[in-house]
Amino acid sequence: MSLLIEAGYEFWNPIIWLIAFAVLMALVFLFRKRGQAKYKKDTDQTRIFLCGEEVPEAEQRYVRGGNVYWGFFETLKEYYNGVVRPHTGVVNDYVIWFVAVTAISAIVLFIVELAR
Amino acid sequence: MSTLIAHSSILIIAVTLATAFLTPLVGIASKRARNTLIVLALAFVAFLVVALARDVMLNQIHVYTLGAAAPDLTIPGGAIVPVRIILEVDGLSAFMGIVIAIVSLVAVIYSMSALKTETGQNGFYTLLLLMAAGMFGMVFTGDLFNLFVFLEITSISGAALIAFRTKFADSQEGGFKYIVVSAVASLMILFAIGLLYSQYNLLNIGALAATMEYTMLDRIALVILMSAFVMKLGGVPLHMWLSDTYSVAPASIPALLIVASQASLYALLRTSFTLYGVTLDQSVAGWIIIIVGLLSMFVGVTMAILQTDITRLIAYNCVCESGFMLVGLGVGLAVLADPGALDAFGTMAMNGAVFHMINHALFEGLLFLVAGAIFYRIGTRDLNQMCGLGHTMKLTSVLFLLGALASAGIPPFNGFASKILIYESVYQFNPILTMIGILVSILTLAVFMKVFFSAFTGASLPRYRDVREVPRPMVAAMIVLAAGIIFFGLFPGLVLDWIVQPATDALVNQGAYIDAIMGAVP
Amino acid sequence: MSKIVRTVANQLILFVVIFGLYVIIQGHVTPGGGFQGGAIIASGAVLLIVASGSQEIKTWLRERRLSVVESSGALLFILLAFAGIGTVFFFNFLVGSRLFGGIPSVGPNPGDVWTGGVIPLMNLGVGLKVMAGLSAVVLALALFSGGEELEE
Amino acid sequence: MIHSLPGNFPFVAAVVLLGIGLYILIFRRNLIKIVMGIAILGSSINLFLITLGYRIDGDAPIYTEVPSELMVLPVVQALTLTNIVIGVATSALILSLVIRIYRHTGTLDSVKSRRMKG
Repeated sequence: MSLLIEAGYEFWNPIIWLIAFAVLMALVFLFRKRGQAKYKKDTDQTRIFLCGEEVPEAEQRYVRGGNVYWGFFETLKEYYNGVVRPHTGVVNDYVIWFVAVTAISAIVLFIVELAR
Repeated sequence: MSTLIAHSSILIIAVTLATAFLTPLVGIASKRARNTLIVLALAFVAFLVVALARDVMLNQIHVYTLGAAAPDLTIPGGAIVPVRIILEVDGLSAFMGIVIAIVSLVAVIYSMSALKTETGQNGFYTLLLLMAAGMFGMVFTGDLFNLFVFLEITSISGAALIAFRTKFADSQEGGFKYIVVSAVASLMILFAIGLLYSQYNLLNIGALAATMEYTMLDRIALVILMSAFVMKLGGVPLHMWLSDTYSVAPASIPALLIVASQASLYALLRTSFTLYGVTLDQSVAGWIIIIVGLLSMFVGVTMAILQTDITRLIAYNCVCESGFMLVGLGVGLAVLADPGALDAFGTMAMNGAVFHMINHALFEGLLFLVAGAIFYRIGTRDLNQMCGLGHTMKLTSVLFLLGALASAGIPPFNGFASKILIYESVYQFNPILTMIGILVSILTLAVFMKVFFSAFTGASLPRYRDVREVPRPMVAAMIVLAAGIIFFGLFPGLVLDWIVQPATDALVNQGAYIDAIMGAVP
Repeated sequence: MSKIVRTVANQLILFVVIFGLYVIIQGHVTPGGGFQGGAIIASGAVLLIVASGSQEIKTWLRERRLSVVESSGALLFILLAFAGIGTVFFFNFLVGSRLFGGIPSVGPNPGDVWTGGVIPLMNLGVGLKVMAGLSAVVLALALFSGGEELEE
Repeated sequence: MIHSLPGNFPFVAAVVLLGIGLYILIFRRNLIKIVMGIAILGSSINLFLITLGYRIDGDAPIYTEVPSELMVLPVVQALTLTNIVIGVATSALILSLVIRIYRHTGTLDSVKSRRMKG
């Protein structure tokens, strides 16, 4: 059976997965069908409800990409300070990193071989 | 047909080159004729690549000696070492050839309509074809010096393509950074080649591997070659040029640049597995590659999540995905000398990594094409200014989601198929690697949800009311890649058996590569 | 530049081109070859640009014409390589035939130009490409520094 | 191979040039100087390769003027020539990009002219 991948501990067969997915989708569809099917277009039923407040214009209503995951960056502020600093964007620094990595890997290679 | 296959490895390179030089001549006469010529030539090349790959995987390693009396006459009478320029195509080369053929064809079709209004298109297509020829040459050559030459062809034409839109300051800067980094890396590679030549008076990879003694100079050459190729493929901490260049290149070029990075990864593998192979201290070299891979995964994904420029974000994600490949291949290299471990998990880790190479080219290529489509319609790459594009660009948003899910390793797309192979095999080597890998995959999903949320969902803004779906050729190019993603995800076993397993076998089997060149001569 | 410089440059360019062609054609028997000869001819273009100024040169040394010459040179090279594909790509199919003077002996020999088969022709292709390419580069840099863009 | 110290001078010179090239690339922020650094790096490697090809009492493989049938195999010379050609192409491309960067940003400093970081 060439459709299947033997991956050490178990196998992965996308066809079985697809069948399971289809069954789940069928269940979801069943649940959805039990909901209210009819609504009136262009009435208050389709308007956005925001605790009775005035809904702002579309321009003001969206979350900008830069604000997504604000809390994540706030928590990991120290990590990000450390990791963004080397990304200077100056071409000289790229060459420094190249020389440094070459030197470090040479040293590691020679030290390990001497230690053996 | 058999004659065609016998000559196919050089025809692939030569047809691409000849088309590159025909392009300006035909382009002066008629644009339509030029476009037809390019597409036909690349389709012919793709056909040749598939035929060659089939032949290599069914029969044996394909050797082609330029200018000799017969294609397989690598060592002419009176000589004891291989002379002339020799192309050598084994499973891994053929695999890379398939990746390059698919992506360059898709990129050309996409560019035909994405760059319709730009000036200097003759030059653009010449450079694009030169870059494709350079990459084909890099993966097909059996000679270290030719590898250097083709690497330079790839990087010079790549830099010119990145800086193609001369009206933007940042694309000039990106091109400058790319060419400086490439020039330094390739000059150091030439230095290392000189070190090897000084000891063995050989340039052929197979012949060098047969006589390799692993002296002190060889070790220095190894370190220089490895770090230079890691620089070219964009592994942390040498990845910083990558986000600057991928993000500013025109529409379809990042997809090609990804493949150029993969060709550098191929060169790294050729060096460490074939050129040094059994003489190398595998566990140290393997661990160096694993550590670079881990850093790439982690730093790549955490930097990606911070970006607000959509192409820059995908570029950092590329760093992260190449980390997966490096980890898988590093594990394979680390256990190369241990047949038991190699059978138990080493081959599978390399299978996963090699499989991830083609998957990476497909889904990152698709993501870059989608980002190019967004730029084509709204003229900005800034996520802060995007909102609600899904209302008008429905197909594009679906395609983006497909690429994003594949990249995050969500079943049943192709990213999952290769990532599970890497996870399961690497777990037996060191469980911590797998844990980091899964964490990184989760973060990757978060990265793309950020893009999907801010670009495609949300209220439809008045200023983007008139945005339409991109022209048909662009959609067609994206759909080809998407179809590849779904096909590779649903039938991973087929792909593994047909093209991935031969590539891994070629990596492990150093003797076959040497024998194809040296023949019976010791 | 003064009239003297321009006149001398105009006379000198002929010798530069002849010397360049000599280096190209003799490339396979003496040191030299397509790139070197092409670079010599391109240095003639530098001479003209310095003598007459990039504005004047621009009127006849057009980027499009150079691009055509460049592509033709590269195509000549590749087509000659393709012509040998009956045996192997890049096979020197002309050498050894009677028209081309037979196969030269190994070791010291008179070094007749026509015994090279396709190699002098390939050198010519490379020479054309390098000449046009380097002239285009020099011209482009000269125009750039004057604050102009290239024509499309 | 040459083992005496004076015979090794070309190698020393090549390494010194390599060091100078890398020093310029690391510490000089002027873009034109970066181009020069790359050119010097290329020259050092050319020198290294040419020195590798030197054989004592070797004859240059010019068939018309060689005294005997023993000639030096000119592989490294060919490599050097190729590297020079590539170096010309690279320098031309970088210089044109530098001109464009200067036009867009009005500076040749690699720190001041950078637009992208992070």
